[in-house]
Amino acid sequence: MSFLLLFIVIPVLTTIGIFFSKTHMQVKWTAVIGMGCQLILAGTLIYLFLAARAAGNTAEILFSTDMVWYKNLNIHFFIGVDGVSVAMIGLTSIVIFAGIFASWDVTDLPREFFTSLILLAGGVFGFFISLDLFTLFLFYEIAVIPMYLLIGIWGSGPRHYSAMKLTLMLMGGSALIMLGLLGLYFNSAPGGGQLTFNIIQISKVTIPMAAQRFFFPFLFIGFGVLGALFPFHTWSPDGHASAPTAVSMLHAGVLMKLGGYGCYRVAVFLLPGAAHEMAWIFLILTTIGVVYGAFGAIWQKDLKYINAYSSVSHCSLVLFAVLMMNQTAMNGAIMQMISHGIMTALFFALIGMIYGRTHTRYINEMGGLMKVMPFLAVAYVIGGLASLGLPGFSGFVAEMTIFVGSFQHNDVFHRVCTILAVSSIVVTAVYILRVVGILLLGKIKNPEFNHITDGKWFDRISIVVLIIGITAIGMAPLWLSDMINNGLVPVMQRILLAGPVLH
Amino acid sequence: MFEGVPIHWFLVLSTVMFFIGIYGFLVRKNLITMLMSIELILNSVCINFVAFNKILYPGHLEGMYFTLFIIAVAAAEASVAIAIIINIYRRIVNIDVENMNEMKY
Amino acid sequence: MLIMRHELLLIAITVILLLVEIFLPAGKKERIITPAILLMLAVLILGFIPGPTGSLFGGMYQTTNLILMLKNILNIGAFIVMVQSVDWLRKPENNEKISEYYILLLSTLVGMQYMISSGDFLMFYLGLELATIPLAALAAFERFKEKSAEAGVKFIFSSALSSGILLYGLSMIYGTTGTLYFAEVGPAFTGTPLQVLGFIFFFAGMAFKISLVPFHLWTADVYEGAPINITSYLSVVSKGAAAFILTILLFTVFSKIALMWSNVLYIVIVLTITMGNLFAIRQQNLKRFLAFSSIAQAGFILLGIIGQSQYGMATVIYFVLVYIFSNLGAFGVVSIVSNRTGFESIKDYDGFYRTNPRLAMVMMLSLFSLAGIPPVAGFFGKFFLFAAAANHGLYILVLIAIINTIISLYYYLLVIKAMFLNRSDRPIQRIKSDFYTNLGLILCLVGIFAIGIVSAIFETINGLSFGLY
Amino acid sequence: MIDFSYTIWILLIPLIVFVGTGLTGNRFKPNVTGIIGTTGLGINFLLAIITAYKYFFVLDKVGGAFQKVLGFNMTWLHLTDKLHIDIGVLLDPISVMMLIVITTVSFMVHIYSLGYMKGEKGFARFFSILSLFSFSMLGLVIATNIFQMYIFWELVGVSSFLLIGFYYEKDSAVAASKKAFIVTRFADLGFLIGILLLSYNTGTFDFITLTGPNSPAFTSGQGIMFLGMSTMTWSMLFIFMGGAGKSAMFPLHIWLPDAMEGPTPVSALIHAATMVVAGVYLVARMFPIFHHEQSGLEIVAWVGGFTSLFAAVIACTQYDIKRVLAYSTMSQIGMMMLALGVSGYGGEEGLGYMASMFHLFTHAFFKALLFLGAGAIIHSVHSNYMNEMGGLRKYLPITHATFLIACLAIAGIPPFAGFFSKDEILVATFHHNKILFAMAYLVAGMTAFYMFRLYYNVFWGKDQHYHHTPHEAPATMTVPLIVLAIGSTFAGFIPFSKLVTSDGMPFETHTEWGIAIPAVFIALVGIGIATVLYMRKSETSKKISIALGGFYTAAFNKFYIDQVYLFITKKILFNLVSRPIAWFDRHIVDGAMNQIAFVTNVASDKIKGFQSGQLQQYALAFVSGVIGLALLFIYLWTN
Repeated sequence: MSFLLLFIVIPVLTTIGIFFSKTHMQVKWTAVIGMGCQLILAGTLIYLFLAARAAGNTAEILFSTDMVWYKNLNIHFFIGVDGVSVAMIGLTSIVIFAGIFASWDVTDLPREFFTSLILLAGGVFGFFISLDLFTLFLFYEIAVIPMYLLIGIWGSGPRHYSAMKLTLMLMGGSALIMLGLLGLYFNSAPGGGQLTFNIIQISKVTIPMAAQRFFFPFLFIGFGVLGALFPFHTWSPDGHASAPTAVSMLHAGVLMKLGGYGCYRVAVFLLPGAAHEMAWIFLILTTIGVVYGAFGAIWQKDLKYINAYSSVSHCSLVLFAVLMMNQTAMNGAIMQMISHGIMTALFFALIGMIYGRTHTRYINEMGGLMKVMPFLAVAYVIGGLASLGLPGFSGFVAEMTIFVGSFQHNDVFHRVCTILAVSSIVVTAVYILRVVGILLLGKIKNPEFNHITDGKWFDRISIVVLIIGITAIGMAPLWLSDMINNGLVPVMQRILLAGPVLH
Repeated sequence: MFEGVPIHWFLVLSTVMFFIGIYGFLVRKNLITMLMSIELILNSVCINFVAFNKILYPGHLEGMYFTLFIIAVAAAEASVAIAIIINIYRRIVNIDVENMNEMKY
Repeated sequence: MLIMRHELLLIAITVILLLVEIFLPAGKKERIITPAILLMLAVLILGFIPGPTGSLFGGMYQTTNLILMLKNILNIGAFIVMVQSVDWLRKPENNEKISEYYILLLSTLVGMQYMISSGDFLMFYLGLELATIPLAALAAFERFKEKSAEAGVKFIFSSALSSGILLYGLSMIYGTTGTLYFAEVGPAFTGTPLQVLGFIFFFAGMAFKISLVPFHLWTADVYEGAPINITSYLSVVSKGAAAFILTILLFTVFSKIALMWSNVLYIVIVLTITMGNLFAIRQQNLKRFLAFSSIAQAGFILLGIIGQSQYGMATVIYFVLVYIFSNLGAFGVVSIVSNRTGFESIKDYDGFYRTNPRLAMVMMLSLFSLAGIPPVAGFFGKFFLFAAAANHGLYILVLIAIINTIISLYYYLLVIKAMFLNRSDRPIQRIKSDFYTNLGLILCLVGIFAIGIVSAIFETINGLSFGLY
Repeated sequence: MIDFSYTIWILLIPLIVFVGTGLTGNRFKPNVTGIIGTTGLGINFLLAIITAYKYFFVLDKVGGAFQKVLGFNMTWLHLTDKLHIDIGVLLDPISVMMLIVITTVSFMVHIYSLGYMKGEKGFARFFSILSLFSFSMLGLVIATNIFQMYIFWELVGVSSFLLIGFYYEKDSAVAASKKAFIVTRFADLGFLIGILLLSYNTGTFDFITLTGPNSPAFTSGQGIMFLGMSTMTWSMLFIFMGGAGKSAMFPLHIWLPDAMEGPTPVSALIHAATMVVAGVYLVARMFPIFHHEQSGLEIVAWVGGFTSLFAAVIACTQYDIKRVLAYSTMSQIGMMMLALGVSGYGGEEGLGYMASMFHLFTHAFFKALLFLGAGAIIHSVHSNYMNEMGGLRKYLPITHATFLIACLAIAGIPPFAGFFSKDEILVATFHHNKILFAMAYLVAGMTAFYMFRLYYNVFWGKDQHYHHTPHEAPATMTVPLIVLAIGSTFAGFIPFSKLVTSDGMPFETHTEWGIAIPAVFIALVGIGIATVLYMRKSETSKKISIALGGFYTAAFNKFYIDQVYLFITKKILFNLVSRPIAWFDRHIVDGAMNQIAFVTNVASDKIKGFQSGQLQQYALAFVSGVIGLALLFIYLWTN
């Protein structure tokens, strides 16, 4: 029985605690304590993992537990971590912890709010630790569905519409995934023998090409919907715009990563042959997504839309890198997920706080906020610089890894895609600086903004946690990237076995 | 007394009755007549059973028993149906099936 | 004697209730409720005691462990329905008819049990009719409501027609095979055109009970018109019984023409799921809404049958079990709300959560279970059904079904939207729920959660069920 | 062998200062931050001097040539099995020279700012960003590999952005900072692509390997031709694009004049002495490869030459003294690029290389001096426009003296520093290409002209009516002026060719009087014209400008390059690309998704008649269903 189970148990306990707590304060603090435990737990996990690796434990999966759940379908409750999932867990715990503080001033049905929030987080944790496709999918849907209530009840703007759209599109994606999973399951033993949902086992067999060709699109698009794969990304702008702060944070910060992680862990890893064949189609789509999202962001007026489009651009970059299918690019993809996760969470947190003070999200109605809320403004600038890939912040590390990695392909197609993707960094700079210039700098347009206050203590906690995350990775990326690499090695071996050897 | 009558005569008869019943059920507007058409259908079934039993499988009596049960059940069915029809008649003073369309779509 | 214990016990309590009814003074009829429910509970528990299996009356009646389990499942459903109906029965206009209600209900239950443990078509037919005719009476139970009477008429007439057609099919099968015993029909059923015709007619009759498109049209109207608890009973127990016997018959008697009937099912499934969903989208009345959703669910049930494997049958039974709890949960909430306030439209549920959080929660979980959202049991049921069909290689069918689950999710979310998201200036006021209501809902909740998480249930079912290969 | 590992502190000190002051923010009195920053830089200055001494005079040469020394190195990030990003300190003649330049000027500017920025709000912010800049700039010059260079390159860009936008409530300043960042970012895109190409072909980022005698760059990437140039040439050109962006080469120069919105010390430090020469430094750094790809080097030369002429022309027409200086900076950097472009490799051949570095060195001093002087002037009259000035020599004696020295130096009058370096450039150019040589001559003359136009306009002529009498700047500002003045007087006598050469081999230079004397003569002519026109306000200059007509107005409006850029960005990128995309996304892509839902609803409404409520129609459907199925399957089954 491995302690990874705690990652699921603690959220459950927290929700129960919230259910029994009386006042708003109790609710919040229960949530804080619970998620604080998660954060500490994640820290311990990273430490133990690195320690185990340092001690020479070369097992592909560490801390694994395997319990049979449904015998006759051979469904197991199989959890365990490798470098990649450890990294993702770290990301999740940071973002959710910050998210609790960012939603400190929820007054309408706080109990329900935090319950759903933590359910969502629990689903995400479960997703990242589970190595059995069935449980993976189960947690995936658990993570997605609370979104509906979170956006629908506590959202703003056309929240009903957005919530419904988001839920249906994501569930549509998960429908495709379900079919793909069934396909994997029934092809998991081509030589006869016990069928299995176990990711590691499936990765060791070679699924017949016909099946791979048939199921790869289902899986990739299915996860891609959540990973903002063009043209299935349109839930993202509306959804983020309508969602309350913490929900945008978690959604863009963590939930969208489920898509990228799924594409990597399920679609590409388990169907490498088809991945090699069909990568070009999706490479085109993702390249479009990268540039398109960035350009789309330039024209937006609403802060959240800007950030949503930039998320589309960044997450497409993740899928782009996954499709490049070499170690470096994959590594970049994972790091990009983490860096974008923290970064965009920071953005949405700040946007929420700014909105809470100015009651508008339209940049044209604001200006000169640097004067009245220096802390938030500086944080916003930092976030902006991180997101346009400034060295010293996590974004740079991730993007450079991706670009160098994808440029290792020596054929024209991959390189042109890479160069197009690289060109997005300029566009990113344009829209980031545009926002910073209009929103924070210059004179204060609206006289009543002279009275608004800077971040409260809880705002500051959530901001600082995130900024520490960004800079820590940006300054000293080596341990992270080595940890991820270490997790990628066996994966890449199998992927490369299936296809043309890339250098 | 039916010696020499070929099986298909009975089948033709029963089939004709069956479809008459269906037709009646589909076109007659009065609930009672619709009930009668149901009886026609059931009787066609009975004829089938009896004929098969008597001519093809004289050894057993399954068809016969089945027929008896069908008659009995049909009676029960009819009684319940008529009870309900009476109830309907209490509510809306006619028993025209076309008025039974309060619930639709 | 013991072989038939389920039926005998039910008949026994029916008789007891009849006798008690005679001696109960007018106006004191409510006293019968508790004993009735206790007796039913006793039957339910006794049913789980393992006992002898075998066949009676020269094979006309047979029972196996599988069938015993199916009977228990039906008992569970019926018990929950009985519990849930208390609140409705206590209304003054129904006060005088409480025992009639229970007696009719139990007799239909007896009918279903005979139907599923029948060993030949005669017994099957008798059980079918015994299960149908009292239901018609129950559908028309609220004598003072025009809708109820209309529902009664529609039900009795369509069921009469369908059983007529079914019988016609049976007569052909008899004519071609010369026997009515399942055990003997099976080998003789080689699929001559006449047999195919007979099978189609027979299948239509069953499809009517399970309400598959295009034999489903009575469903919505009857469900809407009948008293809610009868609706729930129709939608879970009688549908479940029909599904069970259909599965068994397809797997045994008609196993020789499996290829053919799986093609029939293919068409019917696609039609059923799609039509059910498309109609459900635009419903405002919750009963009617649930009626159409239950049609779609019936389509899903067939996915397991089309799998043709032992695992497929297991998923069918499992899903019906899940479906009993989920649907009864939803209907339970709808019925109590309608009994206390008379509201049945989705619009009336605006802001329901703010006034009745518990009921809204139950409703939401039940709907999630119906939509197949984890972690509630519906997810497992759906997933296993799809797996069963995929196992047979029918990925396209599965894809259609899965896409339909998204549509269904949409309209389930519409209800949840009304309850949780919408605000209303005059929402349904706080509802005080009494012991029996709570009991019913809690049972459903427990079921919804436990059946999914506890894998043993599915393992047992799978152990008992059998397949074509 | 000497241990240079302490040199990492040259990076760490400013970083620590930046983080510390940045976090504390305004907790302390502003002065404290200022002092901390200045001391930090002072220490750095000493470290640089020590390092230079050790490197040039203690460390023994190998085969008479200065070696590249790896002072410190650590792996920062693994990319592929071959490629990894290191952070470290690479010491070789040019990096050491740059250390001297940067620390000196930066130190001076720090001191100067203590006086100049006194009382500004955001004083602390100013100093912490200043140390951030010093950190990045130093990191850039001592980079051991091209990726480290890129990292600090970006950091330099952002600190410049922050400093230009220092007065963030002034919209013009915000716009200027945005422009600077985006333009340079665009150039950096080229740089990055260049790095990708280079690293892919050579399999390394490391400078020592890349620029070594048998660098993989000479062999690999020669095969595939594109537009008649090899991959390696293209990568060099892309890298040069990055350099051109930072060094404001035409046509990526547009951000530099606007960058003058920043505080004057910033202009002096970043936009005159250090950051803008990063491009030159980059090319010098990669010089062996550039030299190997001659066609690339030609382009460098021509771009440099053209830019210097172009900028000089514009500089003659401007009135804002800081802008004049900005354009003169562009023109001087153009000269440096030109020198690099015409240079050969190794020993005597590398004269241009040496000249360019030499000019970079001297230019740093006198241009910083000019800017600081201009700062002092602006400080005292609160205006940027020379036509609002005049006769200031009485009020600002020290500023006047130092400014004059600087003007003479930049005009290339012996014995001031500019003379020597510029002379070497001319010589190198003369031996390479006569047209470029002519351009350079012309530029030399014009430089002298516009500098003295500025000088006379500011310090001579009659007084304007100032609202308060101008007063000399405080000591904190004048001391740096003097120091730099000394620098720009004597820096020319450093035997540069003994120290900084293309391949580290020292060689003798001898002034070619045949070229030097005409150059000085031209400079004097320029000064003469300026004296005639501007010594006392006369209408002649106006007349001339009118006579020049269209050309003058074009030059005055900077040849409308800004307008072109504005058109491309605003009209094309924003309106023709971004806006349609935004629309497309909302209406087409998103519309499609909504359409699905709509269609479903319509379908459900269309089929509602099926459920008519008529019992007999239900029965009809039932029966027809039965019969349909029956017929279908009897048909299917029986054949």
